[in-house]
Amino acid sequence: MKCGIVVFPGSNCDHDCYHILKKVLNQETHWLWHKDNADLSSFDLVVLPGGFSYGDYLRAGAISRFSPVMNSVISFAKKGGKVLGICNGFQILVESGLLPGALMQNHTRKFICKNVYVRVESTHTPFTQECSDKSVLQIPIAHHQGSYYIDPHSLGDLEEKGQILFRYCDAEGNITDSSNPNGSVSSVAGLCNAQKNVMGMMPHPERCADPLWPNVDGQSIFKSLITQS
Amino acid sequence: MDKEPEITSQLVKDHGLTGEEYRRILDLIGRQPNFTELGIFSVMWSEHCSYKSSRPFLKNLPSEGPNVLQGPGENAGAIDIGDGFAVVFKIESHNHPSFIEPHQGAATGVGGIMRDVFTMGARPIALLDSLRFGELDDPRTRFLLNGVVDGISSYGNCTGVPTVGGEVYFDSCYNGNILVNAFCLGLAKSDKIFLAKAGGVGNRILYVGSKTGRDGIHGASLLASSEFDETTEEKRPTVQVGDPFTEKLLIEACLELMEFDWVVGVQDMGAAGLTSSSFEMAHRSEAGVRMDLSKVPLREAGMTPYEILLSESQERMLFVIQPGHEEEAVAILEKWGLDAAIIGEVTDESGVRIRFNGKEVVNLPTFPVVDGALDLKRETQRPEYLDRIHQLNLTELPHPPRGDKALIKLLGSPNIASKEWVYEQYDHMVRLNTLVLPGSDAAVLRIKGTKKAVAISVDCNSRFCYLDPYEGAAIAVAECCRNLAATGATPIGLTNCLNFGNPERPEIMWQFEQAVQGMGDACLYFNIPVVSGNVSLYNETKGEAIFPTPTVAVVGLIEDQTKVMTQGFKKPGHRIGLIGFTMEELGGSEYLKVLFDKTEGKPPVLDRKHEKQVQDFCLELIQKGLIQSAHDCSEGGLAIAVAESCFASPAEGIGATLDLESTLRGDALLFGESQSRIVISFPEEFTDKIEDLALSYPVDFILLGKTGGSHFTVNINGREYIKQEIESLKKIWKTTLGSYAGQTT
Amino acid sequence: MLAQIHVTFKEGVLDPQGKTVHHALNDLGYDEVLDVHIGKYLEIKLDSVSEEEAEIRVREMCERLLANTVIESFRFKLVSTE
Amino acid sequence: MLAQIHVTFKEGVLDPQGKTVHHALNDLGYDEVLDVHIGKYLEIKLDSVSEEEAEIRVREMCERLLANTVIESFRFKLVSTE
Ligand SMILES: Nc1ncnc2c1ncn2[C@@H]1O[C@H](COP(=O)(O)OP(=O)(O)O)[C@@H](O)[C@H]1O
Ligand SMILES: [Mg+2]
Repeated sequence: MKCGIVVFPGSNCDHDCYHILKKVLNQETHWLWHKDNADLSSFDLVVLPGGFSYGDYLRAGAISRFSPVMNSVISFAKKGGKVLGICNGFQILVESGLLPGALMQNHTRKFICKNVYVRVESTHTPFTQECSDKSVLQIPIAHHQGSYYIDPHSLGDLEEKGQILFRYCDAEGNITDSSNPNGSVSSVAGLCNAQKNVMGMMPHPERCADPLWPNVDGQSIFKSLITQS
Repeated sequence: MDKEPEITSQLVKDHGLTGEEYRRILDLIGRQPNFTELGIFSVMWSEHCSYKSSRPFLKNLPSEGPNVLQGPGENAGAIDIGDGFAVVFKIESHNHPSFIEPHQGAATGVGGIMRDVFTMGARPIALLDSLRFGELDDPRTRFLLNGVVDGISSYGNCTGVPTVGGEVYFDSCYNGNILVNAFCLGLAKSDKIFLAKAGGVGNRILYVGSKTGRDGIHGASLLASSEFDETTEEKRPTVQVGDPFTEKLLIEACLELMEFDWVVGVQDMGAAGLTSSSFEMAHRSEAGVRMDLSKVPLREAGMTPYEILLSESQERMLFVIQPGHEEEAVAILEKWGLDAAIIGEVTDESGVRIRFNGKEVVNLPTFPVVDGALDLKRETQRPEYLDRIHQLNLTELPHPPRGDKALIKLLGSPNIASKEWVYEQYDHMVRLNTLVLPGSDAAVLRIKGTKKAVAISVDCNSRFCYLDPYEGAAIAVAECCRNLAATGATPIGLTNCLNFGNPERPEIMWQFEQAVQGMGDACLYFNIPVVSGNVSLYNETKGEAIFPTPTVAVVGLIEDQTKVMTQGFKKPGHRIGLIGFTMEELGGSEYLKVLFDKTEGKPPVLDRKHEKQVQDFCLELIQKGLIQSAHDCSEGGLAIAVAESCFASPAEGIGATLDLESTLRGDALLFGESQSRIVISFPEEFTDKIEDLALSYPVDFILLGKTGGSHFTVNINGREYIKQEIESLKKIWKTTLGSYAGQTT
Repeated sequence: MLAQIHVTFKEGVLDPQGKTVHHALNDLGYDEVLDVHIGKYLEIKLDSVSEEEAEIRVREMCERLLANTVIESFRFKLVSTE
Repeated sequence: MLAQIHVTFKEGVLDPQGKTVHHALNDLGYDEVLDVHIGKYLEIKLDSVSEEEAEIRVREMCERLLANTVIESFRFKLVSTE
């Protein structure tokens, strides 16, 4: 699989994604600089990594979505190319309109970094096909603006079309208020577009994919993508 | 431009210079300084920049070792860890700014210490913070706690450097003077450490980073060099606002620049900004420097040379590069969206000459400015309070038959309660190195590309230091190393931040002298070089000084990153044992404070030889794979250590039953803070091996009991002393800090 | 010319910050506080442009960058700085 | 009664957010943008209180909680909601 990782000014999980894709999973991996209007047609996957692009100033993702590289990413996505946005990458995807809704400040008003559980809500996507349905993954979150918002009507739409991929849950897979760390609507932790080739999620699968740690739950997402190409 | 003020004795005084110091300036430069030059002397001769009170004492700290690449004197210390890598680290205070504006004060503290590290060519990979606040019911404490943690969180997280550990204490002695000490560790190639050098004639001086504004003029230097009083409010505009996004770009751009061999030297602009960076670089290289301030990127119109030179605007660096590479350098900086300008060059004169708008505004030799301040021979005198507080009569202390209440109270004391509320606000995982997350004795980070890992712990029990600064400082070193040993690491280097009161008071200088001596002696004994450090004096409000707080951070090395130990019990049915020896020591303990509101007695005895054996023994057990958990006993003693191991188990809480035989008072046995003790757990079948090994050292080792069940039970000499449900204990321990911080009033 | 821009949450979008500040004010004894909303206030200094043009340009800036119209609405005023 | 409060950085204090948005607007082609400052805008709904009292109370709220007077200044206006 040929992967590209976009580097925005202020990206800081770019190296972590690179490490997992290249060093742990042995995939061909390239950097994509935000100022370049690159030709992405030869890529199988483009990753928008986590971090604080443009310092998260104004709103997380608001400025980065105008980077020249985003034009390439948008046309790549329109042609069916697979795009994975993690944390800040997810924020950029919603700001650019590739994914619906918005990400707001956590209802705790604090940055939260900890391990959480998410339940796999759909396995019929290239990002989750290696996961088992309704399985529970333990994945860390680290964000300040991760509270997913969408109006009730559009939420119904997402559910209907199977676009919600992950929901925050407890260790047993129950969706409860106390297992929702940031106040996201309907506990949504990750979703994809209607075409199922663009996915955004707040938890960091790259932080639980290196076998040096006991938890490698994040690998199932990357492996779903690898299996496919 | 306005006419510069005339130099009067009042103006000299307003610049914090004594008459004697001013006369010395006249002597050294042979003429009257102009206004701008007076400003330069004022910041460079301030306590903060010149170390004039502390330097004579610091000479006694051991700083050498076979692996030391850079000791004190540069921006940070550096130690070779093999495989071609070096760790670069330092701790620094930002106490005064954080008291005035906690969010920005703490944030810029983090920014400053990171710059000290990447200035040396090292990529910052870990931050830790040592925080001290006043008592909980002081009205400002909650506000300061929230602000400081928020500031560290916003700055550290945004720059993508994980904050992996630290400490938080509360005591009324910090009501008027909180402490915010920030530590940063970076990783560099051991043969590519950059120093603050100007190098040869003709080299260009390159200004990098944010534009210069009027913020923080006389900020760090003056703020940190005088006591707080009613006029502190007026000093407010000196607080700077940090821009972590620019800092992140600065890290990437600087590290990219430093790949080139035409980069000669680098110096960050910290306290005293452009002044200290230019004078110090010139002085270290015995070179001259010429600069033109008209070339400095400015944020505000109408700034004077005085303001430009003394500004403490954040996120700025000075590079020295070989001529001919100006365009290359500027192109790299522009790629990262940073301001850059060539503002001067290195000359063969022996001074710094600065022009502004075509006129020379400064012409000073470097020695008087950088090294001219006379070391002050401050008087020292043993404080009288010591005799009074040393008298702790344990027989007068009530001695309850059960320990449940004390245990619950201690777990709910914010000094002991979980610091999760704090470290959950920090990204402690970014960069994929954090093998041991916050919440254990020391943070552990793997070194990518090697089999190694480094462990870091920051510590100081200032109550002990108040009772006996010599012993207290030695204990800080010992405890830090013990924290490392509990994770499987061997200490390789130390950095310290010496937080004390007003040095003009002989009692404070005595505390200082004793603490430095205690720290130095301990470092000598444990063979740990002190490679960097920082002094923060005048932590005093209206004559009330803080407890002496010589914070130490020790860095350790783990050869095999798969052999890392954590403090949580792993399984029910494991044996629990105690390495070390418990004495009847309640002096200065959290127990005494929380239950009887006393800070009295003598600190526990530190037997260095025994300490070393305990640590070596623990390390060997980890190496040999004989144990499953290790946790050192610190605040709250044995009971708290075991309880914490219960809480930290992967199963969200495993119980424990201890069966103790002892002639000590129950409270001293369980809550006393005897040094050199580590609680371990292990599979039953290793018991004999461990006992045999203990005998061979020899080191004290006893079996305490077993893990398992849903309760924490302690029997002393066959009688039940404590029995409590783990779940409810854990809840108190986990929620105390957050619910305090979350209240509004 | 100065554009004074207010960006606030749309009706129906939860404003967590406003809610927290509301609670905090009540806790501090300001019982008269019935509701709090928190938004952004931006001041943009513009080079000599006509008011008509500024009107168009600032609206565009808001729509494209300054507000996220999924959750926020904006209003602005142009003030002459002469 | 409605209190409309503006909280902005004091003169001379660095406004990193404003600076970054300024650059972004220029990059998007809004060359006429000379400067950007970003602050907070708060609307506080108050229970029936006299204007004089509200004036005192709101000032106090700003000083105690809403503005960080070390680096920020504030101004407010009271608007009748009847
Ligand atoms: N300010 C802080 N920032 C990050 N982590 C912290 C902070 N304070 C405490 N911790 C973490 O909480 C744990 C317990 O701290 P502490 O009780 O001081 O440990 P010890 O007594 O072993 O030195 C440690 O892992 C420490 O790193
Ligand atoms: Mg410990």
